[in-house]
Amino acid sequence: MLGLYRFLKYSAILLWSAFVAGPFLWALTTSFKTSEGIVSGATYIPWLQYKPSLDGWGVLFRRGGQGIDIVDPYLASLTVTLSASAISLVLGTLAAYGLSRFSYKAGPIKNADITFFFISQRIMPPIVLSIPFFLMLQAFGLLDTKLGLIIVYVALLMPIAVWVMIDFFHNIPVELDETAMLDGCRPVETFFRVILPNCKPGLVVAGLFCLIFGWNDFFFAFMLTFTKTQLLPVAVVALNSSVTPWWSLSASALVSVAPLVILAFVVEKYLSRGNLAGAIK
Amino acid sequence: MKKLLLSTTISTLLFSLPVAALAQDYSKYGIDEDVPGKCSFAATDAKDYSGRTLNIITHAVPVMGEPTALHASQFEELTGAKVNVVHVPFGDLFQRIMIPFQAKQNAYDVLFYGSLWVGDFSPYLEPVPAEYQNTASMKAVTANYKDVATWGKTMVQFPVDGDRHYLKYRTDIFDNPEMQKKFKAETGRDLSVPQTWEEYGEIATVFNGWDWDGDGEKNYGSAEVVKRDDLMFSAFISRVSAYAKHPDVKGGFFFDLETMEPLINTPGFVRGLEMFVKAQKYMPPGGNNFGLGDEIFSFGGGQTLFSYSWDDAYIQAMQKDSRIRNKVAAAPLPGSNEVWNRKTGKWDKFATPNRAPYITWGWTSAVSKMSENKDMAFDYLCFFSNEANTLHDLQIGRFGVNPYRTTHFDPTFWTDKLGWNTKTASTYVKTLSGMDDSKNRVFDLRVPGVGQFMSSMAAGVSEALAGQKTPQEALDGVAEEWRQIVNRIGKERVKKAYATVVALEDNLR
Amino acid sequence: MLVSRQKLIFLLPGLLVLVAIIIFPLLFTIRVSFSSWDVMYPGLDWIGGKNYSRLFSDSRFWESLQRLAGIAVGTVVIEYLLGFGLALLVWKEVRYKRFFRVLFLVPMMTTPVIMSVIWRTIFHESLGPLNNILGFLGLGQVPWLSTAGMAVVSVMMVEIWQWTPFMFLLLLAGLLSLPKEPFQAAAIDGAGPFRTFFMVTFPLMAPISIGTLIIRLIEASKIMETVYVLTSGGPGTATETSSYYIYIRGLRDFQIGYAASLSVTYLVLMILALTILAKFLVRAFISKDKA
Amino acid sequence: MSLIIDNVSKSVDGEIHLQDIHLTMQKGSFNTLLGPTLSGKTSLLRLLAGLDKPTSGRIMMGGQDLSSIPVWKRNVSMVYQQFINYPHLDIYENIAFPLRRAGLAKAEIDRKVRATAETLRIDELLRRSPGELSGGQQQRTALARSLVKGADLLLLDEPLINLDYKLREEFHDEFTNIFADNRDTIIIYSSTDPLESLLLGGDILVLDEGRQLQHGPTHDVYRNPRMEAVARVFNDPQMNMINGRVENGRIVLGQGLTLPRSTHMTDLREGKYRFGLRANALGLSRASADDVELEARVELGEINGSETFVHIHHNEVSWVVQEDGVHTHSLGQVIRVYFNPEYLFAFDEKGMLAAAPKYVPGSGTAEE
Repeated sequence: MLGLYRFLKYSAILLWSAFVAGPFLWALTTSFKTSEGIVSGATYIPWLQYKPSLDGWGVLFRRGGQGIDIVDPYLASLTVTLSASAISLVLGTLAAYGLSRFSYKAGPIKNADITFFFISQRIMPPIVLSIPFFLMLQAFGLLDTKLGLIIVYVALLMPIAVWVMIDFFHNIPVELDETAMLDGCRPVETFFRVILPNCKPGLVVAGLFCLIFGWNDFFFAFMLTFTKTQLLPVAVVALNSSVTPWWSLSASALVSVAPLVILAFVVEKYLSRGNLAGAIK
Repeated sequence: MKKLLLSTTISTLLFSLPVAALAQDYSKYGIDEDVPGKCSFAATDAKDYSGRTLNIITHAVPVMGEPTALHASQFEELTGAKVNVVHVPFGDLFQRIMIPFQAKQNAYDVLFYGSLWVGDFSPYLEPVPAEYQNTASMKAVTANYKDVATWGKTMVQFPVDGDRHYLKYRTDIFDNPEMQKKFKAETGRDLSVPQTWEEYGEIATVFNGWDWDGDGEKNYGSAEVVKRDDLMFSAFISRVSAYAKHPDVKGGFFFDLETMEPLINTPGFVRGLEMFVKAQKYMPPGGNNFGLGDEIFSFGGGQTLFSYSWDDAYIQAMQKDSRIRNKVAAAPLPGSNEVWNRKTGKWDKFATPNRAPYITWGWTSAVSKMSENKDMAFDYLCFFSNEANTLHDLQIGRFGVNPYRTTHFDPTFWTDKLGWNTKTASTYVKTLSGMDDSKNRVFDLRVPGVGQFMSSMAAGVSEALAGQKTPQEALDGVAEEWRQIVNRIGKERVKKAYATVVALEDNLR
Repeated sequence: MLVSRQKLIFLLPGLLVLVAIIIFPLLFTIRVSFSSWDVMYPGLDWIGGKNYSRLFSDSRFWESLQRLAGIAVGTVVIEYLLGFGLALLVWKEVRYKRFFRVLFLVPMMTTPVIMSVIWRTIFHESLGPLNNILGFLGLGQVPWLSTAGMAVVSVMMVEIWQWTPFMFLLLLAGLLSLPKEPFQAAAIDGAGPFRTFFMVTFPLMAPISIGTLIIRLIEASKIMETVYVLTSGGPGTATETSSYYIYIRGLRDFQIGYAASLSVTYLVLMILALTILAKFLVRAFISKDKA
Repeated sequence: MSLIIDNVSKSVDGEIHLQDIHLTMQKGSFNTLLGPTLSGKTSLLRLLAGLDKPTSGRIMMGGQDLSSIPVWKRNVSMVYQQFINYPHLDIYENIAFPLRRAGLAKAEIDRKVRATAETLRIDELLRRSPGELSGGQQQRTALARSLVKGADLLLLDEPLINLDYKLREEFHDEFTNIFADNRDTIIIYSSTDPLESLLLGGDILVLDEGRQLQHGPTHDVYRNPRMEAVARVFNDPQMNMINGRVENGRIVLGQGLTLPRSTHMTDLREGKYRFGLRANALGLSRASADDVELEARVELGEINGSETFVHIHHNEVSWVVQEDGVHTHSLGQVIRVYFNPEYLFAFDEKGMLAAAPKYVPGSGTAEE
């Protein structure tokens, strides 16, 4: 009975692992193919089933006709995503702390409404905002700049930071804040001296979410830039031609997902720690 | 006096020596030899644009995107300019160009796009200066593609490509006595290149769903572009033009130019759509969601007997390492023995099948009116399309650059340079040049809002293909939407623009 | 607390920045929805409610909403069940637990628009690996993207692949934070694994379940890239969801005014629907909690 | 410096948490705040700390109205039921935290931290982090932090409730030492446990449903509960209450248990009363000749620490008997119970104390 249970359990885990990893493995093998390796039907093992080639990978690091050179877009993506995530994290964490600890009131608007306002920003599909954002950035001369994208991404990512951090702060007993204040800290000092140093797990998760949604945004990066600033997804989608070069597309997909996947393994201990405020309770 | 003489000597040394030295060196750019002309490598090399930047929007890599970037980096090296290129998937190319236009944002100097959008873009395009129109290479562009580049009487687009739909088929099957025998046995007819869409269907059905090339994989009848995106409408027009474009009926194919009533739900179109729906039976698995790329890989990879669309699948089939190299040939699109005559309201019978070549939209280029680098922009386009570059680009299938100058219709170019066999090369050249001679041509609906018309049509056709509606219902719906679009945009505006298209179709020029 | 001025230091920077960034696009969209801005006439004329009256008889829009509701709720429910199941699998002692936990998260880290292109090659009916493997197993060929029903399934499958990790992560975090006492009590009562799950685990997970479901529903309702890359809304209109339809009207057809009216209507409906859904979820989970 | 709570009320969303609290506490006093859960103890402490604002009334300290002074400027410390420490700081830094905020010199801080840590017997743990300590040690740290700064007002909100019985007893012993030399601080210690307040001594404020029932020296209040409600709160197990009357010079309890009038009841007028008898005044064996004997059936026996509470039923009235040591009784068993009428309380029909015994039996803590 127990053996059967274990068998089923590990089967399920392996099955899902295969589902998760499948596309990456397929992309990996496809990235070494040429068009002949594609048109002859699905093949998996290099040398045995098809003649491997490095063409797909070469395309990514060459400029001019033969390649799309993803080095610049890579750096641009890093700059924009990291800056926007950092700003969102700072502003979002402060706002979340305020919303979780104090009550605000402006006419009929209360904490719950303000929280909803933050979260509701996520309801809007990018398509709704793309043209207004275009005109707004144009008015400030920020089209096709990293700064323009950072501004837009802050609006996109701050709700995520607020959402994660509110949840996190709700799990920190308010008595900790009160003790700090009784010990002589003003609210701002309380936050920086006592609360913030204990927020690492929450900040890691919120930061990771910001990075994920920032790094992976395609639509705004696409709509609000022309030629000078290109982010990674836009550079990769440049390969989505009417005749898709499966090989270089696969290579670029692998290259573009790599940083976050590595990051996930690095911050693993925070991700599965459970109650993010576990250290305090 | 002495000083002047000295500087002249120096400048002579500076300019003449390098040019002479580099003249032999341009082969490093992959071309066979520089072809002298206004925008030859040598002439471009002599220009100095250092310190200036050129911004280009083009299609995704590789189709058109790759040559754009290739010649951009060459242009950088030769002139010292900085060239930025952005690649955009086809579906978003229109809006990415249109939004900055409408917002009066000077985003791009040079644009590569589908020629059918000229109706929308024309107010924002810089006419091609006369000096570029008078070059030898421009004069060699065939009449069709000069027409395509022209809006009203002005040339606003810079021809860089020739595009048309035509039929591709497998000679190894058609010339195979066993296959001919088998076909005769099944249908009682001789196996020959289809002259009508009915024949096309009959042949495709016989050669569908079994392994006729002996590679262990099943083969199928026809690979077509059916996925509901921005390319499928072209396949649909190719399939209906023979039924709906009557050689003797003038005054509009998509609309009645007099009244601007849509003709899209008339029997000719409905018949074509019915045939399209039936065609799904002889497509490969997933064939009714094939995009252009899938069609190219399918026919080009040897999976199907037939295909029709742009040149790409043909070129794919002719790749050096292709299994079906030199086993393909080209032919004009099939025709029809019956053509709807909207004047009489009857089907007219034709002993010789009626053919109506569809001069499909293709890649074109232009310079934005807002550009502050128009001189450099036109120089780039002129350099892009200089004969040395074009001859180079024609040889690389994935570039999507196809013959558009009279000089390209020489079979020996294809046999000698690319090693094509005679039949493959001669049918190709003959089919292409033949379309230029036709007097019963169909052009794209080059009017403002063409995107709306085509997207509405594609949605309707797609509903019929998916079985959500009958062909008649689907096209009735499209017609109704077209009426609304015409009203929204303004009947007179659409009519005025459509008149220029009808003038081409009715050979009034 | 005597913090009335100090407390503003926390909220205001974020709130003001967000309002500053978002207020113009929002008001602008509302204004554009009363204009006829399209490919011919860029600009803000006033045509009253014409766009809105057109919208009411636009069956393609209403159908896209229904379709969206089906696809979004369907994927989110499946993601929830799978995510919960996976979280339970690696919650307790499992070999290489930490490796699997991160592996299960990986799809979430990837760029949807890029992975959808990879998925399109996987779904390719004659050149892709999926049908190849099915054929090898003798299970026949599936028309992944070319029939209406399967196209919906394919789109959902990619969404599930991408976003189940999100559910998994939040639910696993929830499981790991559960107090131990109720489980000990259940063990003392001799409750089996199923009873323990339904009487203890599930009720304790109710709050986090509600939060996770709502956040995912918000994100899932924006489903766009998958459709954009995989099917372009087809075959027919089988996978045309609301945001994709707005995209077609706005950016493909370039009817900016009309698309804005669609957007405004969509936003109002979404906020209403999510509010009601949130209430419903709270009630559903709490009543189960009591039972 | 005295603390004056002047007619303070607190309500939240229309719900009354505290009503008309009015009292004065002196510097150097030790006060327990006794009341059942939700009686308003925590609410009162939070008002005194400045964490909440009263709805009406004033709180004065040394003649100064506190309402305009923010928490962080008051010299108040508080220990919670939960073990609240700064998780990112080690024990030393936890204790030093308020001192550093106050800007004390390094050497001074070090001296005070070590001294306080020694008092609380956590001087060996100074470099550990709170997460590594047991519950008791964590609460010691919290106590140390609140003691070290020498606050004017030290508030302890049921600090031992989350510790087990054994640890609680240990703390009780130590508290006597820790608070013994308190001269400058007003200490307020809230508790639900009557026994604990008796152990800690000092003054007591009995709260019930947000009302202040009685304020005074703990043992006075224990001996003379002003009203039935105080008696109910200040006894664990609850005081046994029996309806009765004084009739013909005799006391009649319940259905007809008639007793002679004991000395402290001689002044009672005839009429209806509620009589109270502490559980520890009931015994299972005769203690003196004056004891009244009655037969009762055992309903429940509960063992509470070193005592046994026997719930018995006699004449449709339930009683609780407190017995030293651990005993077992089978349910339904009929036993004999004894009590001395001298220990009876009498409350009039309004619930006010009419007569209290002269002596307090049992518990041993209440010295005469």
